[in-house]
Amino acid sequence: MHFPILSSLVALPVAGALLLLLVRDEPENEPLVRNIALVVSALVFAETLLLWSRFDPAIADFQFIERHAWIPAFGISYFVGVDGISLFLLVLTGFLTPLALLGSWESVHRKTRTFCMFVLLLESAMMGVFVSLDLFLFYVFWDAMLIPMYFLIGIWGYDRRIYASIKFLLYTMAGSVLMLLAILGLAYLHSTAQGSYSFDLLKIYELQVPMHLQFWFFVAFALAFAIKVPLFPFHTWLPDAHVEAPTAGSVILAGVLLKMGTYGLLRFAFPIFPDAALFFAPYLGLLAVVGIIYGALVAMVQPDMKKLVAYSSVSHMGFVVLGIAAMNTQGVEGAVYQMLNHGVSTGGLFLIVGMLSDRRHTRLIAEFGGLKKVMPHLVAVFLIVTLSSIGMPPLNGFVGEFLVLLGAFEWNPALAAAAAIGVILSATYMLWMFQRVNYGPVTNEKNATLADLGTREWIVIAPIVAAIVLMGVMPNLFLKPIGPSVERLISHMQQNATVRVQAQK
Amino acid sequence: MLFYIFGGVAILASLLVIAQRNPIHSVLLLIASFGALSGLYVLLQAPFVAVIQIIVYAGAIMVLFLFVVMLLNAPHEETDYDERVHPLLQRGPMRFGALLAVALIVELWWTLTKGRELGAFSDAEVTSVAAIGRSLFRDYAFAFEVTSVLILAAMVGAVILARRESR
Amino acid sequence: MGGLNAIVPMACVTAAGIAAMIAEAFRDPGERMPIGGLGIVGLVGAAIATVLLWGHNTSSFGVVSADNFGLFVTGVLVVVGLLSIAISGPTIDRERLPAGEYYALMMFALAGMILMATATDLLVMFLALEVLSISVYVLTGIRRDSPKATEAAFKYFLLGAFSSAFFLYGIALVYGLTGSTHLDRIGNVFAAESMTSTPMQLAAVGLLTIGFAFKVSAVPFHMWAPDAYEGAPPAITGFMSTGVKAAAFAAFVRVFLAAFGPLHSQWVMTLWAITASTMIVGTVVGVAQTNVKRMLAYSSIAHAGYLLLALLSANDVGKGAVLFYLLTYAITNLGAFGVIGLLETADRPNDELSDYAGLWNEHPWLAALMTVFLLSLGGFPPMAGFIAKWYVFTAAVKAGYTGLAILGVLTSVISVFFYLRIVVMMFMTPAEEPTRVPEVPRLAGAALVVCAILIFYLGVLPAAVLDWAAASISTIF
Amino acid sequence: MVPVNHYLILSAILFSIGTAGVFLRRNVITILLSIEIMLNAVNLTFVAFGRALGAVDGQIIVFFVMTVAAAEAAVGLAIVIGLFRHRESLNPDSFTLLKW
Amino acid sequence: MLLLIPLLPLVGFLINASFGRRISKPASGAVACGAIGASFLVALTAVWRLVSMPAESRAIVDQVFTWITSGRFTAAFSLRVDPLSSVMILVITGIGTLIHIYSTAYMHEEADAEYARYFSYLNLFAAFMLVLVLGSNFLVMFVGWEGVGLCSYLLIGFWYQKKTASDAGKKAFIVNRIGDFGFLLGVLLIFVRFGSIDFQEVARAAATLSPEAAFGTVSLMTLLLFVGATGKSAQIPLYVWLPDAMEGPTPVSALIHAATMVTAGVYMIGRNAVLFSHAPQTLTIVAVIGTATALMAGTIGLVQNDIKRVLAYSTVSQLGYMFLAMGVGAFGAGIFHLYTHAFFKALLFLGSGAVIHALSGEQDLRRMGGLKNDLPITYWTFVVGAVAIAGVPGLAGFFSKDEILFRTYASGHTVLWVVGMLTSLLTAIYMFRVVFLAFHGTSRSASPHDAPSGDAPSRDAPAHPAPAHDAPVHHHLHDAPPAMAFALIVLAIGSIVAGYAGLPSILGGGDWFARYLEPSFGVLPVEQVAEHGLEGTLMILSSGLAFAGIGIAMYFFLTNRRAADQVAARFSGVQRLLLNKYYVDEAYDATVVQPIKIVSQEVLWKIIDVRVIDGAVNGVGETVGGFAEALRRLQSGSVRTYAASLLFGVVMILGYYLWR
Repeated sequence: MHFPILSSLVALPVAGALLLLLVRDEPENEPLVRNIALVVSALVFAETLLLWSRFDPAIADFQFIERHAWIPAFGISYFVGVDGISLFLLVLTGFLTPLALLGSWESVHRKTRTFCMFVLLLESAMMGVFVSLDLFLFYVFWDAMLIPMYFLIGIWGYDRRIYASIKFLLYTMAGSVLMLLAILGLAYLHSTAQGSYSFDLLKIYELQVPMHLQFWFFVAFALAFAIKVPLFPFHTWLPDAHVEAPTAGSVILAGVLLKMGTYGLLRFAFPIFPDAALFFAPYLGLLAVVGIIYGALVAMVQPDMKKLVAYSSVSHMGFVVLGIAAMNTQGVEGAVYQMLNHGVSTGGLFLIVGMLSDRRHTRLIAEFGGLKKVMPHLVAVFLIVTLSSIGMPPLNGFVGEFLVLLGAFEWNPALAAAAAIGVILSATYMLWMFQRVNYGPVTNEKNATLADLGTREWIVIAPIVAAIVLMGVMPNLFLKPIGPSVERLISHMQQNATVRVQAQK
Repeated sequence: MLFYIFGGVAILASLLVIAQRNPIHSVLLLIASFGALSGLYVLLQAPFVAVIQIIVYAGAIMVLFLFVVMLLNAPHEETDYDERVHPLLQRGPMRFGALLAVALIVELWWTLTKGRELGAFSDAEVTSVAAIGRSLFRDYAFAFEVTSVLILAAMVGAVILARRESR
Repeated sequence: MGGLNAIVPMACVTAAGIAAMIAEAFRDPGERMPIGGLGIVGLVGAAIATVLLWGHNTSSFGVVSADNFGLFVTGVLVVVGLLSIAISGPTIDRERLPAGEYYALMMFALAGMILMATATDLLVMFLALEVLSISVYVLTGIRRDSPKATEAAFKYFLLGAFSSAFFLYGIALVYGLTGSTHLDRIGNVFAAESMTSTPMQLAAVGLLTIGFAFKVSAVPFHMWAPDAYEGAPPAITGFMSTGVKAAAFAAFVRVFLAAFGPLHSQWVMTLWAITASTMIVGTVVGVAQTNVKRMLAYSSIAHAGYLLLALLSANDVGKGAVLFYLLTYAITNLGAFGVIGLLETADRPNDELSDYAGLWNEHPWLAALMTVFLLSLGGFPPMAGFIAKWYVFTAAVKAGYTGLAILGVLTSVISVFFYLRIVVMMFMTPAEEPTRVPEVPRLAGAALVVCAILIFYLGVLPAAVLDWAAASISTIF
Repeated sequence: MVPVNHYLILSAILFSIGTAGVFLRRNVITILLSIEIMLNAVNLTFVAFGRALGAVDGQIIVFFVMTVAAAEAAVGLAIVIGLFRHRESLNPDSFTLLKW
Repeated sequence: MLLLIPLLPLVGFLINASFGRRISKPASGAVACGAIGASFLVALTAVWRLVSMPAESRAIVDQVFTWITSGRFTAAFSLRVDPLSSVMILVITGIGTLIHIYSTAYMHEEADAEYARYFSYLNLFAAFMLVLVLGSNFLVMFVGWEGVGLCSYLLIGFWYQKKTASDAGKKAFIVNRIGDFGFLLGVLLIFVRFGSIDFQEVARAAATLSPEAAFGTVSLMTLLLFVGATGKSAQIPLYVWLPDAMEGPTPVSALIHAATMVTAGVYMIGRNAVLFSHAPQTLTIVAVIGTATALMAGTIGLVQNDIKRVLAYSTVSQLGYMFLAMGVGAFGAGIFHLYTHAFFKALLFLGSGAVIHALSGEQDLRRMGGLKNDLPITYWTFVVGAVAIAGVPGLAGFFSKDEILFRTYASGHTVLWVVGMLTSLLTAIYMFRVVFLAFHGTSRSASPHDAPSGDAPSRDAPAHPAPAHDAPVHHHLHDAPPAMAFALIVLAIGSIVAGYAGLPSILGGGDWFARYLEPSFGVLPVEQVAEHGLEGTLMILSSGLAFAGIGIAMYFFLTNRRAADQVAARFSGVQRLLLNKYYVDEAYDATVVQPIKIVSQEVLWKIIDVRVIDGAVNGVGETVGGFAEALRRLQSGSVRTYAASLLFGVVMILGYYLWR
């Protein structure tokens, strides 16, 4: 019995949160609290790296599996494992959480202990979502994750935080409850077919779901995930949540939470309901493309930096969904890779916007201008992150986008071509924003005296830049482990779909 | 024949009970309808029930009512009640409520007539008080005990609620 | 007749009630006497008896059967009793209520509940119903100097009596049809002639449905609930919203799934409609409430809807779900009302939504506990409420009530909205004037913490209790 | 000999009259009386059925019902007294502190 | 080994980027020049190895590492030198080095940090440009392709505090992106069609096909690639960014917007000669667009008053020539012109830079004049450049341009040939207009404000503190400092001799250049034109045109300016049209940019997003709330209504039972 690394990934943050309970919540304890939280999250990150190093990229199947009976009466078990698709999402989570904590070092001073606790709990829930291979377990984490996020937005957010937080929670929950019913339906199907309930993903994979049920269940799943992604037109909670959330919230929200939607599509919705998936894939792809262009266009005219980045997320996540809908090697690998890219670069963008709003307490583009003269370093970093976000080779964004487009083109050239327009538009809105914020003369004298990046901020942003470059130059480092699992997924789809997957490997 | 007389009296009295504005009259009329009922019980060969109907009901419970009415020197029901309290309290909706009652009568009537036919009485022998007592303390002993708890609770409750403010 | 074993739990509780009365009689004014302790003793006795009786399936007088189903509910009721006593302390001291009568009535009510849960005879069931109802009417109005309380008691009483008349009429018809009030015989007779269901049968079923539906505050028989819950002292509200529900549902299940089982196809449609409207009205109207107790009243209506859904499913899962749901709901709701009770002060109830503003700063622990309870009511993992709801919906899906299941999950989303309104108040809204929160008595605080722990336990490791519930339903059906 | 149904229908009518009284009258006491009417109607049903079945159970049940009625009456009247104390009125519509 | 060529400038970039603000100007300048110089030497050795190989197998491949692998798709980061790319890397590193050296003096007024930043960008550009030409597959090329776009964005917007500058940079980048959109799709299509993105494999696969008679897949992919080329190489319709790009420092204009980057499109077509030659339709389109661009830009160049803009339009026009060459299948000729053009256009830009430098930022021709005596070196080198571009026999421009025109005629595109001839006449005219206006006549800068309106005001870089307007600016006139002079002279020599590399056989040469390139263009041979007679006549004709153009320019702009003004007055409409560059920018703005902005702002965001979609979401909530309020009212508080509702329930249930 090897060391239960996945469980520890889930448990460690909770332990950290409980540890924080022991610290009295007083201002003088703030540094202590922060450091504890930071150390814990850093440990988690280290553990994810360890996981990566121990992960065998040649194996397509799940690794580090742990399985314990939980509610045996209903075939529910604590069943976790990781494969190439989820591996890097874990690493990403571990990577972003400490940065998010550090990023809100200056901005959060009320109830710091509770803040750190919620961040840690959130991390644990996210880890749980990515490792669980039991539908019930997955749903538990999926829903549990809402609560800390809700509090993060609602307590430490900006003016309209209450509206935004409730909207976030209700909207996502409304989507996911239907998924819960679909899950129950699957378990019931299993009980009728095999004689016993089971929420075990691997068993559910083998289940032959009748056509008409497949369609309904797929819709339920897809709705939950589409809201999370968010896929056009279910995206309107995102701008509100992003704008109102504190920096840490935005970073984690954009960096990890959105990935849960696409991850869910990839792990659950598509392989469990292959036929329905293939039937709906074109529509998903269409929505994705609409989202890509629409999000970009709307982002272009946003006066608020965070809102702009939020809509850009709608656009970027569109690429991910498109790649998944293509359901061929390049598309899916690109999608998975694009998840990571978006996590890193958008997380970076939110961190930078956070730094700016820490200094100026506003995020309105019009308030800024000419920052390059005042804080060259920050602007340089800003530029790199921007370029990564607009998919400039050889930075990370390009690799993902290209693979997605490649896969999509093999699948449906028209959609791919339309999606490629997003490449133009992303450059337009990002550079326009970049220019308005950083170029030109310093018009607002409030900006004339801003400090450049401090040490802490360097520590926050340097890893992001490093990751951007690394992922751009050596994508194979990541694609190699991803590959086999993706191949397995696609072959699974091909075998179980009565309709043939049109895209070959 | 007697049945229709008693029945008519009972119905009439009950109708008058709920037609009265003065509670005292209502109480007295109710006692009258109870009398009619006990008559019916006699017709049904249930003398024991008939008796306690008079003693317990008319004698005890109704007196309690009378007592309370006197205690509160029961005001006539105020006719100038506020119609603006709530739309649902104005006459129209209340008439609708009355319609409901009528509907209930119709439904029950339908139910009981369309029910399987138990027209004729089984001519079992007259049930004696002794039989009742036996059955009551053998088969229904536990229920009987439960009523004791019931009375106890009611007593305590009545005392708490009705006693004068100790403060 | 099987001896008296089956009634031991009820007897313990009754004895405790009587003891409380006597103690009160001997209490000279001003002396503080741990009368609640007597109740606890009695309940512990009942608990022990329950454990000992577990699995023996004994019955007494042929009308009380201590089968596992009844015993499980008895267990739930014991928990309800203990928690209620624990959270009653503050109210009694603050309102200077007559502790003896208070506890005595609570014990009598519990006795009635236990009896109702274990009775197998309609007449006894009716008597038990009256015992618990009358005690609860009085408890509702026990704050005589409060007009609201008296009004609440009045409404509750009036409608209660009204509905019990219907209930009784139903019993009469059943008696007329079957010549008996005993469930087994009723069941046999109906089973014999289930093919030809006469209108009278249906009317009987309908009238009994009404009686139960009123007690579990199902739409359209729910209107008393918000008023009664708002007027009663919080501890009592918690007590009746959980205890009465538990007892009533136990009887409901017994009568409808055992005796009226043969008529299932007849009553299913009405229950379907009642369930749907209950879930909808409970949640939707709850959204508009500004008084926390009232809000929770509507939430309890909604929960009655979920319980009805489980009952309606009428499969093994559903029956287990009823029991498990009753347990979790009891713990959670009592916890919530416990917090509400702690927030009351002598001069004002502090039960308006706005009174909760900034509670987090005044009293972080209370706020945290309240959040746990509310989220559990809302059905968030990893708390008991989620498992309970999941169990119910599993049953519904299995029974094929997909429409109701969808309705259920959507309404539970809506309900989350008003639970969160309280959370928003506590955590995200600064208090305009600091609400000075009275000190938390040790017992009550401990009880709340225990509730929270239980909630998490049932939410994370429900397997044991689930199996227990599943096992206990197998004994009667 | 009058058939049972007649008794049953009579009781049904009485029962309905009671129900009507509950929400038609605007005097609390009268409302309580209406409930008594309902209970009595049920009693009549019980006795009639008992007679029809030739068993004593019906009468015994009536006995219990009377007990219940007494208990209810006691508590109900106590509550009424309490009400009257608070507001010098017996009009149910004047007790609407709790609503909505 | 090949990796060193782009790597060295990259290292230079990293050094200057990270330590730039701490080291002195000479240091950072030295680092930058050293980096590019070293890479030039490496390139020389590489090319030496190449030419020492047998002609048919001339290629050095350097497989660095596998970049992306995904299923059957794999993209190696591998570099490849063959005759074609060897020419390019020599041009890039060689001319690049010169311009670096030139810049050390030109940018001297900048602050240390800015100075370092400038050179870091310049190095980065060189690195990306080298990757572009060395890349052995489309993806690596695309890396360079995008990278140079980025650098040009950064360098155009180098003086970021000037709105016009940063605007121009943004415009350049976005317009390029539009091109890249086509390029990317082309690459995707190629992969889907041929299953590979390696130039060699694609060429091999394409070679097996027969040229498409109708417009087919190959035509489509080549056309998409060409869209990319139009963006990068400023052809119709995407040429608009290049003139604005003149906001950047002049050496940048010389390096990026004259010598190297803008020719990437031409290079790309040459790189895929096989593919294109299988798509005759596309080739025709290329040729037509090239010619049209050449003519249009030439006409605009005639009237521009900003010296750099004239050069910019001339660049566009010359690029048009190159595409014409590509379009008629004369790939060798096109690349040849690319190579010669690099010399004289860089020379011209640097010369104009020297002038601007001397006039401390003045760029308006109408404020120059009579600089001949003050700036001899600049003057003479500039004249050399002008003569070369005008196509006077014996200089670089003559050979390459002549080759192109001849091939055009030979390939039967007579119309295109006529237009080409006309354009070469225009070229001579506008170039010498510049020469005469700037260097001859009398200084007109003393009275700056009588300048005829209609043209953009003079652009003075903030780096030059003294505004150009305060007259007289001629007091501190000084000729190009040594570093600049060196670059000018070397380039001038280059402009004279470079052409002889491709001396046509008719003049006793042997088309060495074209023959050397042949293997890179794969299958189709440079067809030998039999009768030298035709070629000769055309030569004489075109050189005649060149002299004619110079003459016209001399008449109008040297001997009697009145005539010029009269003509301008006569055709004032035409002149305004040309001055405003056919209003293309305005048209784009009105038809594309503004609509998108307005629609996004007013419709998509304010209406669809906020009202419709979000409105629906909130509407659900409000609906529930409304129902809540309504139902709540039923709870009247009166026990009688409660009883009624209870009874209602009873009646309903019983009624249901009886009814069914």
